Amino acid sequence: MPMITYREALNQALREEMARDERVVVFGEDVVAYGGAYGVTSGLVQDFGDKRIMDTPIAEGVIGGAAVGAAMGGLRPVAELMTINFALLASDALINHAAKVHHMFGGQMSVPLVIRMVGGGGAQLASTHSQSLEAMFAHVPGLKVVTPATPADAKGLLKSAIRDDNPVLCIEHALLYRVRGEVPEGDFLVPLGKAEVKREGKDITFVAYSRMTLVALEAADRLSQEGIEAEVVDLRSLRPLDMETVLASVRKTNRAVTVEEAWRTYGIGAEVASRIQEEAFDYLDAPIQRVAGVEVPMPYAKNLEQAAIPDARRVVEAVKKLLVRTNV
Amino acid sequence: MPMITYREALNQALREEMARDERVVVFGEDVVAYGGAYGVTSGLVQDFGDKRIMDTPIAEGVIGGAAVGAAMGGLRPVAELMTINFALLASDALINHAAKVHHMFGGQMSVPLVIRMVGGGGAQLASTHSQSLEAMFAHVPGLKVVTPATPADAKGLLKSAIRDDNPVLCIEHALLYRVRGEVPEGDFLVPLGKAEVKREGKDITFVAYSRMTLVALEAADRLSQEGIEAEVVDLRSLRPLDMETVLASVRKTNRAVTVEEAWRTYGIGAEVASRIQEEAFDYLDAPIQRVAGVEVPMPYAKNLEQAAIPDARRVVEAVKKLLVRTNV
Amino acid sequence: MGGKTVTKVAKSGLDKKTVLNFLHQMLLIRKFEDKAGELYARGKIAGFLHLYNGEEAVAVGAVSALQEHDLLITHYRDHGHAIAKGIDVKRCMAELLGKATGCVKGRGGSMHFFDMSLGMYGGWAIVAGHLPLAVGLGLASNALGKKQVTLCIFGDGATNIGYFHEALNLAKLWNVPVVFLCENNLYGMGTAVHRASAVTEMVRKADAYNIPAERVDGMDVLAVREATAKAVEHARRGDGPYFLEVLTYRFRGHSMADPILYRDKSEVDEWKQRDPIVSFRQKLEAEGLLSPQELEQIERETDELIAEAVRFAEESPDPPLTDLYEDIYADS
Amino acid sequence: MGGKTVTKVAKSGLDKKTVLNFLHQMLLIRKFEDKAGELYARGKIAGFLHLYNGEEAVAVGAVSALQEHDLLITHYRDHGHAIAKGIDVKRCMAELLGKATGCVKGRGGSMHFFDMSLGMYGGWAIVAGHLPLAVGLGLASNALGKKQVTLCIFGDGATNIGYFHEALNLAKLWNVPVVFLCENNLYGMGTAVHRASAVTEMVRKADAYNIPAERVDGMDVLAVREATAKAVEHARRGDGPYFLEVLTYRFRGHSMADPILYRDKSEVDEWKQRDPIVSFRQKLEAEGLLSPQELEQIERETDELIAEAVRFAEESPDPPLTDLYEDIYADS
Ligand SMILES: Cc1ncc(C[n+]2csc(CCOP(=O)(O)OP(=O)(O)O)c2C)c(N)n1
Ligand SMILES: Cc1ncc(C[n+]2csc(CCOP(=O)(O)OP(=O)(O)O)c2C)c(N)n1
Ligand SMILES: [Mg+2]
Ligand SMILES: [Mg+2]
Repeated sequence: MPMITYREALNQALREEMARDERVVVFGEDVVAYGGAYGVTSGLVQDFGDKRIMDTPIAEGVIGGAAVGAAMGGLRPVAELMTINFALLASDALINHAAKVHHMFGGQMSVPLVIRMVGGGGAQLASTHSQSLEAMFAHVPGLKVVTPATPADAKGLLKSAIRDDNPVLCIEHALLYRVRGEVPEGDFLVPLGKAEVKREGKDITFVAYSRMTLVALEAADRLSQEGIEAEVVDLRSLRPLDMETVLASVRKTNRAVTVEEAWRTYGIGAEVASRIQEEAFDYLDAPIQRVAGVEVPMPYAKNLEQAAIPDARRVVEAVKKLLVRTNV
Repeated sequence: MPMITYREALNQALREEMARDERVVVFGEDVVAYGGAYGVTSGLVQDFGDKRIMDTPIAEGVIGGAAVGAAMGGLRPVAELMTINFALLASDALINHAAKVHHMFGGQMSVPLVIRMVGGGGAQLASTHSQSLEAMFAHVPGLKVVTPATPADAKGLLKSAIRDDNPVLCIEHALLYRVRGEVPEGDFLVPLGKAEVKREGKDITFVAYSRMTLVALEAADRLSQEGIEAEVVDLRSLRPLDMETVLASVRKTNRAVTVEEAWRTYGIGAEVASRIQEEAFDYLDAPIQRVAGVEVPMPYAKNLEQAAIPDARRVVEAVKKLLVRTNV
Repeated sequence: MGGKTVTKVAKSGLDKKTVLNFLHQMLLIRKFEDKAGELYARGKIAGFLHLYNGEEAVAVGAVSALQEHDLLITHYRDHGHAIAKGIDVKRCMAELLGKATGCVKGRGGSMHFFDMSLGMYGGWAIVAGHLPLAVGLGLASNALGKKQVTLCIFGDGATNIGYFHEALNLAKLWNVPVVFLCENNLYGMGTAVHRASAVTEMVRKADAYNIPAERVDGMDVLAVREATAKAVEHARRGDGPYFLEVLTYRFRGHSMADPILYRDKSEVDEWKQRDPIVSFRQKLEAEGLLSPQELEQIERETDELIAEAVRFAEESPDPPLTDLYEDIYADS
Repeated sequence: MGGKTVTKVAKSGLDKKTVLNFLHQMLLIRKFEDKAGELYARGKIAGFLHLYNGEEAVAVGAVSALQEHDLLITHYRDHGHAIAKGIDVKRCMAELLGKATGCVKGRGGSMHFFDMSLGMYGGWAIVAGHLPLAVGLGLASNALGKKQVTLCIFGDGATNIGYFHEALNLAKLWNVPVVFLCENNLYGMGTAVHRASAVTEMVRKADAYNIPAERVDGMDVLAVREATAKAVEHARRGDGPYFLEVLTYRFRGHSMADPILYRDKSEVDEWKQRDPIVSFRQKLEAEGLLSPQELEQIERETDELIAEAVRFAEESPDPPLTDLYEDIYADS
């Protein structure tokens, strides 16, 4: 299988879906000549022309709303909002419009659209450009939210998102664009709403998504050297949320740690932990721990930023704390 | 103590704080002659004049941003956004601006501002006008969020919010405006970030906020007739979140049910349940249950809407399910 | 906008059937609104109810200029638009009563009338939130070569929110076939235009986007029809968006909850003198196009349609509770 | 905007000290930017770095028209504005290096320079997000009787987002003392103005809010100063907001990450012919206001300031990790 970057995988997904279905169009700020702020749409204009990929002004509200309208009109738009931080400016379009159409109008119409954006921190972009706001959108019925962690998932999830008849937010991670991985060629799809066990283990379950999946894997490797085998579940989709895979793992390991870059309070891990204790209470040997971002507007300085974002060391510490309690 | 409505209590709070501090100004859509969509600001212009209370165009983005700027300029603005559904249009102003100023600028400046809005459903306003989006804002460090359930708390929390040096969102509930209760006259303050035990009990803890506090109280009354005594904790503030009061209760009752009008997934109850199991794991006799809104864009039809919003019956059912399990 | 409506029917080039149908539709809308207000007062309708009385000439005149496959997208004050676009008053009334037979199965209520098959693309309740959607619809029309014009209706209040600005700018850049029609009824809720808008002539706002614009007397159905036809033609030709400011007035409150403390009764009375239905009827009579018998027939037909609508709505079932779990997502 | 700068120093009414200080400031900014770019390339500065080369006359000319207690609020391309408003280059450079001695303690970086005591109310990184804040600052000035003018600077790209529209409209309605200054440098990131904006003369946009407006040559520090002074006076008098479109050009990429594929080198070279620093220096020389010795002194002083700033920044400590838990909330 070819080794390509996460960025290339996304580009490939767009390219393949645009070739497959004429109704797929791409628009956003500087997506044409610039290729998008992170280069994901680079080269598309050469192959598909400027009727299929279009620049917009800096105006996230109308980008979001136009995606809804375009979908209502029969297209399958893929809009880029640059970053999730700016997606707040499109939150009304997504939450009050995209998420409502299908149900509110009696099931008559659906809005097949994808909104792509980068989330997360780690590039020293400071507090308004480093947020992980996915929980806000994943809270909303009517939306789907995916958060690929690997190049293969990036391709497979984005392709599935484009083919899905619902509004799907594809939240990419700034620090993953250069990560390489094996990516199947051609029509490779990853279903929306299916978590994946990225590493098997018997002693403890890590539940992570996006870049934190890699951090959890790194922590698992370290623990393995001490004889502790962690299972790593990558949620991949935050909505729909695949608790079956998570629960199956926890029923086996009897312990869980959630790992997320977002702020802890009212974050993703809270839902996962609640569901685990609701549905696997008797399997739990210890409380579920959450490793999450420090609750601070992300500072610019490197030392501060690195201390604010979870790393493998913090995951290992959480495990140790938990194992002391239950003497594995 | 005088019995007044929740609406009057809020009006009183505004009036008292405007009289106490000249820097307090009020603005929003139709707050002057109309008195606000829900009548909360009614009569203020007569007493304070049109330099202290001002109408704005329908433009939530600039309302939110102007509040931040006014606070930076030395005022203590209280802006009304009409409803939390429209607050999405101000979410960038609140999350990317208000919440960041103090930390990001090195602690040099604070932004004492209050954003008032109504949340919740139950008035048949359909899906874009009935949401409970508080979790989105409560997720954000730098913001404070209060959700009064009673007239007294409405007055006391709003007054404290106005005196607080941070951005505070005051989320009121449409169905509470006419509810009456005893409200202390004069300088009555309820501290931000303090939950309150609204009813004592030994068998189970209900954790609720806003109108669901009343629903939990009703459920507690019903259960009491069957000899089950529920303790009702009203969070009052969602951020800061007072887990001490919740945990003290759960350590006593060993069981908890969270009650919220918001959608379940990634909602308020998830955080509360996670924290309980993290910090009182060994006290729990049964998994924490969550009673929450059905995950649907709120329908207009009365029968559907009523079935979508938690009521006392559903709370009682959750308790029964839980008690069966643990044989109280 | 002068005091009296001046457009002559004879000069409009429209045939008698068409103009009598205008009267029929305007009356039907008026009666629908009056009945809805009555049912609201009797507790049969809940939520927000924003009536269209006084503005009927706008919906009827503008929608008449569309072709059947053209699209209409509008704000929450949508009854008149939906009826003009062809949604049966039965299904409209059933929607208001929250019934399973409503045009959106009782899920949307007053603010969300919708019928995909008729090109009535909603009733949207976030002020100006649908303007960006109109741009997207226009994009789709261009991309798919449909030559489908979108008529996008909103109020004066909607012109002050960011969406308006972003949508008009992008509409012009993308050259989409969208007619933006601003119903300037002088108030947004209780706020008079001059208190919400630094520029009180809506038409001037279009200049900031190089979009051609026109101001029209919204109490004159023929004037609205004519201006919209011109705008629609412009859009269909591929010349891009067009902006219409239609001067009108709502005779009733913003919603049923509105105590109307912000405007004088005399102002309301003055505008009622220019009632678009009365004046059009008089004009038809003056030009010999409407006999007493014809008028009576239109009155009777519209009365019957409304009575039937109420009956239908009242007899219809509530939506099933399973609706809470269906259609949250479309199956792919 | 003609080809050559025409404003004569002699006619400006400014004394020699003032105009020499303009040159000093512009040079200081240019050297700061060049050094920052160099340190970025060497990995000492991270994140986004948006340099101001070519636009120096705007910051220096405009800020010079403010009184000390007036406020400045600006976008993320803020180094020039911050330096002009008086933040010491040492604290600016330390901020870029993420040090505890930075103007915001290393928490904000390049896009968030701020000093409350100097009236430099930030660097804001959400495009146009600070325009509403300026309206709020203006409201506070009016309400507290401060006669404090807020100068609000933003780019051409910022004029297409809803915030722009909402802020200008409200600014006019509330009659706030705000000068909106649009740095039209012909691009927003890689998008040329005509591809993002249906109207390419920014100045025309102000018409839609009845705000007086003027277009200024942004390569001419005196022209900027003069126009801003007039605008500030207008605002301070109580006549409300004013809009300035300042035509300028950024010599470097949007940020350090920009490969600049969207414009021709010849275009850049043409604009570099009009370098605001070179042209102002030549003008001073031509009018006999700048001797070779004086120029050399200014060059030396600014070189030293930058060298000192780098030294200071490099020697400063990192912020303490406790910063992650402090100042999240203000104590009430
Ligand atoms: C974004 C948003 N803000 C506020 C409201 C509440 N609201 C509903 S209608 C309305 C007034 C709209 O006025 P206008 O656009 O002139 O339409 P009209 O009611 O006059 O037909 C307001 C403020 C809303 N629905 N959406
Ligand atoms: C709301 C928002 N959308 C997108 C961005 C990303 N972005 C940062 S700067 C910029 C271009 C701004 O151009 P302009 O306003 O002309 O300022 P200039 O860079 O030319 O000085 C963009 C798109 C952002 N910061 N905020
Ligand atoms: Mg109106
Ligand atoms: Mg620019």
